[in-house]
Amino acid sequence: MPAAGMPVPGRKLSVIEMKRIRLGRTRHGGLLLLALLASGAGADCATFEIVGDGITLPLGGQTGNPEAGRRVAAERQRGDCSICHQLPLPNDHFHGNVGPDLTAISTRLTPAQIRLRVAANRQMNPESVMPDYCSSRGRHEVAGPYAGEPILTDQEIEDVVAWLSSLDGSAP
Amino acid sequence: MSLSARVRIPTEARAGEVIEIRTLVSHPMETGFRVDSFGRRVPRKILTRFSCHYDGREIVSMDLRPGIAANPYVAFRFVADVSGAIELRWEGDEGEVLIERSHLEVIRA
Amino acid sequence: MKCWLLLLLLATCCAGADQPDRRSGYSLLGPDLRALQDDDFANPGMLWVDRGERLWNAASGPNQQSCRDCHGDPVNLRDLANRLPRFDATTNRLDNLDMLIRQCRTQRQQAEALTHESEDLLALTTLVAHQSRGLPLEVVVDGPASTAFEQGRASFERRRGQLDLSCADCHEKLRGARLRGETISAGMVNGFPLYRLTWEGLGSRQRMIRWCNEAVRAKPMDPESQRALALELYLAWRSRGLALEAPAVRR
Amino acid sequence: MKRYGHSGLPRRAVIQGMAASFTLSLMPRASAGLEAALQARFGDRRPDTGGVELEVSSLVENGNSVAVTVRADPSQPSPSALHLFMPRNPEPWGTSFHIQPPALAEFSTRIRLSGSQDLMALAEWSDGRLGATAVSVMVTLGACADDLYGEF
Repeated sequence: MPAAGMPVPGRKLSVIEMKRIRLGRTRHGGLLLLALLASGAGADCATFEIVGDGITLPLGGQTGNPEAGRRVAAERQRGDCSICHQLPLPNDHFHGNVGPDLTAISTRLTPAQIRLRVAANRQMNPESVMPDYCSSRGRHEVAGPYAGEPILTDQEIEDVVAWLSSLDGSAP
Repeated sequence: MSLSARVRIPTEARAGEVIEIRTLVSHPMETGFRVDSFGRRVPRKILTRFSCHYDGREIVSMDLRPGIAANPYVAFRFVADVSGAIELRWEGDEGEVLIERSHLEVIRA
Repeated sequence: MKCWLLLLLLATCCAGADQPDRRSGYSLLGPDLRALQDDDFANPGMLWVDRGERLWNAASGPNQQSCRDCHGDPVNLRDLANRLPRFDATTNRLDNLDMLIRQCRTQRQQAEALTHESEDLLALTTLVAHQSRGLPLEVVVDGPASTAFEQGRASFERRRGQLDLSCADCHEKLRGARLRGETISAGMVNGFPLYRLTWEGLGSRQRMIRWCNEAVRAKPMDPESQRALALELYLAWRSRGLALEAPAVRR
Repeated sequence: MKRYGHSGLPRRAVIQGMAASFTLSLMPRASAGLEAALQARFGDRRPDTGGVELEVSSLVENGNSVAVTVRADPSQPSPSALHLFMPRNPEPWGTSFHIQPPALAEFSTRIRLSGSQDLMALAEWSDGRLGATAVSVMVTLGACADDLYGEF
């Protein structure tokens, strides 16, 4: 069940409608979105376009570095992905099982699909517990240091996408 | 929380009976390894020594280190051989001392 | 090792399976921590009960009054903590145990106020809550309390913080799943005030709410605001029927 | 007269130390920190296997408080001290428990573990002899976590 009365970005939009929406970093760029969703203002990562169920182009034109992505995924104050997902991060003994096992994610999803799920998962599935890592929109009561900031930067998301796209189940 | 102890000491025993003493004392046992939210190291503050005197003899002493959990729990056993005073003593690295006294009456058959 | 984990998981799944929605956090503990909670000597929360008893008998304020002077034995307050928070129609606001004790302290004893989450206040709340151990949680949520109750429910379901998660996201949708090695609880509050190993100390329901808010990177709630108390009321209602365990032990 | 439980500690998996021909060098995950801690307390003396038991849960839920019992083999003469080491903790020396008759060579306490590791208990006799045992412990949540968000 979704939380009642909770404004979630993209909640009322079908995937087809979402395809046409561009999320913008600037308030101007985000006007359409703001008008449609009546969500609060906030910083965002780079403009991106959802095509099908993926984001084809790298965020902000950044090139992802898989090794850096592995670090971002492991770091507790950044991605902290293993809190919810099984991942080839052998230094962490216990991995969560809240989200799907990602140890061979590249055999199931393309980089574009992975990018959408990391950057803006709730655009696809508003009820998911996995938050949008590239957006600070529609957030409530964010603690001071994090206010207006997306969870990860464009570069960090591209790094994580690059790393996840390399996982085919062969890593320890 | 201020230093205070819970102790469980029998007050009577038969001669030769094995007696257990259980103790729990309120103390943070701050390790000196932790870092606060400003990135500053929290200074070490621990209890360093626990001891038990029975009828004037120190029968047990224990070096407490940062690896002992907060609010230290210690239990041990001894053979009741004579009636006498029992004194439990905790000493901290800031010079604080906590003493709990009791008396054990040994009944000879 | 894998076998042990599996056994632990099985044990936690089977415990209280008759009531999957309202299961005390006790059911998620392993044998060592269950034994620690059950052991009235070694349970570290009992240190606060001891301290509470000393404070209960201590005279303070201009009239040198103690809690005992008015209430007698602490056990006379049995059947109180399990019914809190409650709506006070005369003041038109919710009170929880902390606030009742604080009010007693400043208004009746006219003594120095006890600060929120201070060791002295925790000692007294733990002592009083301990008297109700074994009694079912039972809060009134209808009548004049209904507005606050609905406010609490909305607060429980509202996503918040940078991580954009609601209480319900974790403690309803995901209860039983694992965050790293930790099984997500059903969010029951029948153990409070409780000794949490992560804190190496005692905490109230409001401390737990604050901790969860920090974890999702949300602003803290003022623990005495009606909003925070409304959430506490809703949490207590979710936990209705569960036996009070204070001081419980949790990870 | 009131009698109390043997140790008050719960029933739990008791793992005895490793079998014969125990040496430090064979200890898995023996660390430089442990070597230094042992050197500081015992100099060049090295333990034989056995003579001491270590009782601890093999799977620990939270490293902030872990019940342990250390006891000497009751069939041998009583040692003068029992020691406990946590090799992977920031400070490997956990505690030393000194015994005079009529105290028994046995104590229970609760310790911190910063992560999964092999705990080591030693008995020390007044003639200088040492006996040791090691027990492997898996820790779900380690002690000493600095970052709040890692503490779920």
